[in-house]
Amino acid sequence: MSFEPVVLFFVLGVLAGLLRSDLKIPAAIYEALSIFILLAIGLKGGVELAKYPVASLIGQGLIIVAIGALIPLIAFPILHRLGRLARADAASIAAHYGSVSVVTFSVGLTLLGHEKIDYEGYMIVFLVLLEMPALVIGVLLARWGVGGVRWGKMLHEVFFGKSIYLLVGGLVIGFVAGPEGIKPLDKLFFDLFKGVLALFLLEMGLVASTRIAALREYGAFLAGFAVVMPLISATLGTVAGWLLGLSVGGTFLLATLFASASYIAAPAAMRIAVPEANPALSIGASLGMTFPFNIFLGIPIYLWMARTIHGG
Amino acid sequence: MSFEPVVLFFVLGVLAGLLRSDLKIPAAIYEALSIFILLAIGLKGGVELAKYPVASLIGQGLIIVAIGALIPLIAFPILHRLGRLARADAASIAAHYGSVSVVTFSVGLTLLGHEKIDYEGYMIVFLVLLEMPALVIGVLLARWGVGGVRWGKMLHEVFFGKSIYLLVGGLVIGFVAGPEGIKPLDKLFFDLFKGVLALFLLEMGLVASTRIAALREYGAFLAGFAVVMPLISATLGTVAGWLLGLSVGGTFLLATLFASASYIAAPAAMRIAVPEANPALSIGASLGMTFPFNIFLGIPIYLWMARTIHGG
Amino acid sequence: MSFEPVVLFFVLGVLAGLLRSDLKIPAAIYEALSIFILLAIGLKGGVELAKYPVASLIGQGLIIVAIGALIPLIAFPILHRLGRLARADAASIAAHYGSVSVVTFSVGLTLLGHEKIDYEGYMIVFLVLLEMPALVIGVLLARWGVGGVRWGKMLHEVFFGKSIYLLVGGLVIGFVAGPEGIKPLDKLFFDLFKGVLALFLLEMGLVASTRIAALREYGAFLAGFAVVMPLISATLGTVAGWLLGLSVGGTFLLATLFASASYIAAPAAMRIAVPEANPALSIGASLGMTFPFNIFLGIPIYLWMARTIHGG
Amino acid sequence: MPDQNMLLLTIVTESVLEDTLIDEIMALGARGYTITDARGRGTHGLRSGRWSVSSNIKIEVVGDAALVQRIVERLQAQYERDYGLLMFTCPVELQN
Amino acid sequence: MPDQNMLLLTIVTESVLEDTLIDEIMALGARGYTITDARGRGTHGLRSGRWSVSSNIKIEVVGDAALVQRIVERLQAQYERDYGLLMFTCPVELQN
Amino acid sequence: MPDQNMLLLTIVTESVLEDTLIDEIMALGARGYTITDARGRGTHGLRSGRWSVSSNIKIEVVGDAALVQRIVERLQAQYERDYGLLMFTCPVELQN
Ligand SMILES: Nc1ncnc2c1ncn2[C@@H]1O[C@H](COP(=O)(O)O)[C@@H](O)[C@H]1O
Ligand SMILES: Nc1ncnc2c1ncn2[C@@H]1O[C@H](COP(=O)(O)O)[C@@H](O)[C@H]1O
Ligand SMILES: Nc1ncnc2c1ncn2[C@@H]1O[C@H](COP(=O)(O)O)[C@@H](O)[C@H]1O
Ligand code: NA
Ligand code: NA
Ligand code: NA
Repeated sequence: MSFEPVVLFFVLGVLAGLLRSDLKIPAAIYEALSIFILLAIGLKGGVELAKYPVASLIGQGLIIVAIGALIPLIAFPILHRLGRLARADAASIAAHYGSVSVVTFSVGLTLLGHEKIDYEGYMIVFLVLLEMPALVIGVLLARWGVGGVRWGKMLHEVFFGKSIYLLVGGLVIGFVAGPEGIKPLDKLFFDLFKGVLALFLLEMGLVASTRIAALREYGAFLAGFAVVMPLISATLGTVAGWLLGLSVGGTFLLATLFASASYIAAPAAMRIAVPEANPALSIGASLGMTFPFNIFLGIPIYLWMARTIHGG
Repeated sequence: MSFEPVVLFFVLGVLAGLLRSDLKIPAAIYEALSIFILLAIGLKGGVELAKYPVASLIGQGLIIVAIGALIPLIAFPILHRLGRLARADAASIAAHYGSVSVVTFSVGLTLLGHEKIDYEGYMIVFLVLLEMPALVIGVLLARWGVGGVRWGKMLHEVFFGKSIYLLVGGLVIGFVAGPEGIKPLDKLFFDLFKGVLALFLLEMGLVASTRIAALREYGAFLAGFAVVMPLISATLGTVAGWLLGLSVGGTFLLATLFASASYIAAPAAMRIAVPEANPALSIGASLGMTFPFNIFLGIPIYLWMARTIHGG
Repeated sequence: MSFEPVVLFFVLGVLAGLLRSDLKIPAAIYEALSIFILLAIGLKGGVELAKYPVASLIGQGLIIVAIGALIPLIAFPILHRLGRLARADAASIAAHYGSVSVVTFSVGLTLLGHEKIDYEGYMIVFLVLLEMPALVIGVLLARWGVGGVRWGKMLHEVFFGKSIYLLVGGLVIGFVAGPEGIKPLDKLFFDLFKGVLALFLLEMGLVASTRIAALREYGAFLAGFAVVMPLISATLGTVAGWLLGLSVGGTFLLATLFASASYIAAPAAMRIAVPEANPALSIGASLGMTFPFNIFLGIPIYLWMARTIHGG
Repeated sequence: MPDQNMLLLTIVTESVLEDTLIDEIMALGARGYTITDARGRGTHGLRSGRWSVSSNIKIEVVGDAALVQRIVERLQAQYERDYGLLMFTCPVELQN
Repeated sequence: MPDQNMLLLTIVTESVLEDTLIDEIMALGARGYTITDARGRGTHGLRSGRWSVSSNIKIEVVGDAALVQRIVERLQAQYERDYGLLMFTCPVELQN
Repeated sequence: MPDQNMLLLTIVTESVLEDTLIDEIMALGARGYTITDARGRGTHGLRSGRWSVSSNIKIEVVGDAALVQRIVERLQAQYERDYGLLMFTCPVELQN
């Protein structure tokens, strides 16, 4: 099975937390690392996008967003009906799983690099597209029949939240500047990307270690959901990618995107838009369980799925 | 007209501020980025200086400093007489415009790189030399006839303020170490320079967005000054560079230096030395207006001016 | 005598402190730089370790740790009997000098690079091994006959303190990933190492400048100790390295390790384990005196010693 | 020494509310506020301050009793149910 | 406005004690605490806040007199001798 | 519990004054001080804390009434006119 050394930094972080090491990454550094990762991914996407006729991607993009929108709609009844979670909590968790994780996606990218597998460069554009709709759907689910969506505030939070703002901003700059114009920035944003990702995973591990306990509190159902849901979403992504004619690498990335759960954009947006939802539940599940599951087991499984469906 | 993608990061920052995105660059990161830029520029200057016979630069340096000293002396009466600003405010603003902006200069440098235009490497030394005198002149203008200059405190602030201290320190280290000795540091200080500049411009945009409103408050006169003054100074620089026999690149850099207004060294020094001046005025003008004017319109204009005077 | 430009950044920091410049490196950046350096050194050591049959190093490692353990046992009576320092203070200082300084070691490494001298890559493993035992011995010395070692807390502090945790963690990741697996991280952790070291030395200088005064307060004895002790330890290291058949570079690095005094791991561990010791004494001596002595004079001397004993 | 009896209202809450609460407080008539970053623990569990989702801020407002009461009532009504929130007051003497 | 008379205990001490003191405070029955990073000067000299060895924290605990007394006594007995430590109290009115 | 009645003087002002004010406060006889980084808004407008030019600090000094009065008077005379400055006091009980 494929293995990427960068995930060891996550383990280092989790162990530091569990062993109560005094290792701490200052909040300012966490912010800086996440700004770097979001901008770098956006720029990379923009540069790739500049290579393709944008119009030709609109159709595929719409289909992928539509399929992606199914994920929160599948997750919500599972959580609300089956899991008996309160409407707000179920909706907020559904939004987290419908949205995507830039770091999980980045680990997927490094695996492709490691295994020397090609992929459609414009997949990063879909990352940006997929981040938002689930958040809006989550708010709608939370307010269904209850009323009182503060649309203005919510949409502002979704579109101008730092996460999506930096991804889109990077995308536009990368697109406008093109591969040549962006070149002098390569040394910072592209060459250092994987090292910064390693440091970010270290911090994610530290944070996740405090979330694992929280998750335990909420019982087996949520933990089970946090493992099963990504597998469902990845299957959806694999089939969708294959039907859309993506390559093995592209199919794998789409499955990884669908399977990943947000823990940067979604928590901030949900805290404002659905404040009565308990953030410990959604972050415990997405960061404490799904994220490690994805980077250690999920990603190799999704690569196997992509290869299998392409008959490899 | 020449266009440098790195300035798009400034736009991204300004928009984030105006659209009230929650994007924030932590203060610690701002400090780190500015320390990096000041040190890197200083080192680069020192390495360049090591290539020239220092003695031969002293004459040119003195002339340039003397001409540069005219800028606050031109700016002050415009602000005080014409603009009817209080003596202290006029003096403080004059000091900001007489001093220079490392970031504006850096954007000028990247444009030369982009356009593959050579320049005299020792220009960076002039950057360092030009940063200080205007601050002293500003204090003198503020205290003229009023008395009570706390010289000790003021000169200390000017020379040991972090901005000039790091520039000079970097210059000396670069000079002592020389191109060979500095080589292992290249990967950090020179290769990453432009990427770090992009991040700094993002932050500058965020800060500038909060200053634009302040500027509006103080009316059309100051806004007009913030556009006209750099053009006057750039003209002075272009003619001076040409008379001194600088190349097109060198002339352009001198014009850019003269045209740029300080917003790192000057605000700190003026706050201590001329505390009765309102910092909202000087920073609003220099960062909210002149800085964006320079990087978007001024710099291309100054390059055109340098080319024109050299008959290109 | 050999000279390494990177130490000039330490001078720049000390002068900034003494001249009361307002230059400050934010605490968050200090933390980030130290995390980077510890991880990078650990990773480098792990990659090197992967090249050697680990079993063959165990014997040598044990001998070196045993000799290294002599250092605090030599230092303690000097401080307690001769210097009439309180038991706790003497024990704490002995622990600092028995442990090692990653930054001093790094300056030694850059000198070898500069002089193009080879060394046994696994020396970094000894750095990790040597960091801990002296801390335990220090606590034992402090509590000898007094009783009341809170072993649990102390050992936890020693092993899971961020410093040793990151070194060991980096070592394991580097070892598991191997040279190939670590490659994409090279651009961050190895290429930028020296530049980051320069920035860290700048900060160390700033901190040290505040310690020099403290040291003066405690008189000539401690200052003398801070210069003589490293020379004793380095002699021990030089002889040990030569007897163990290390190369000139390896012998030099061992001498440098022995001569260096900790100021990251030891202060934190001693503050918890021997709280009645005055940290101003140990940090004043190790950072205010021994560290600059080592990087400016000690390191060239130790290189000369290593060359001499190898008959070069 | 001047003798202006005022109250200091201290609010500890989630960082995510910073912009919103500032708007509320200024709209209710405060002449200023001071904010510091914080971390802590309360009925909503640990807030480690390690990432923005889990950070607190401390907002301090000096004002008269009427202003403080308006702010307290507004925050109780609007944010207490859903957000980590602690508010307490203490009489202070303004010195300038 | 509710009228719950409580004490605010402010503790300024060395950052290295953060985890230890939090455990003590919670074990003694506090329902919460708030921490901010600080620097300063006192009888133990300058604490510049420039690196972790030389940083302070400010811990604030709102509680009744009995809890505050338990915490104060414990910290006096256990940490006052060896560590930089300042503790003071001030009556506050809880507002939620 | 000891019963040492003291005042806590809180000063909120511009970061640029940190070194200067520390010198003043110690020269006036304070035995210590505690500083935290802050941001805020007052009569001098928004201080966002985003860069050093626009940052505040909060200085806290525990001392007797005479010391506090000396500091207040000095700061009023020397800095109030030109700098953002807020000062207020509150009686506290020293606990160690
Ligand atoms: N008893 C207390 N003493 C001091 N700070 C508290 C206390 N209770 C809560 N806090 C602070 O207020 C925040 C929100 O409180 P809560 O709503 O109880 O979770 C916590 O994260 C703490 O920072
Ligand atoms: N008089 C004081 N006013 C305000 N803070 C103080 C005072 N004395 C001490 N401190 C703070 O408490 C810390 C520890 O005090 P000490 O144990 O006296 O060194 C210092 O580093 C200061 O941050
Ligand atoms: N009413 C207030 N309540 C709390 N903090 C204030 C208040 N007024 C001013 N401040 C703080 O004191 C600083 C300086 O105040 P000023 O001189 O009024 O601009 C502001 O930036 C705020 O941080
Ligand atoms: Na998803
Ligand atoms: Na200028
Ligand atoms: Na040693």
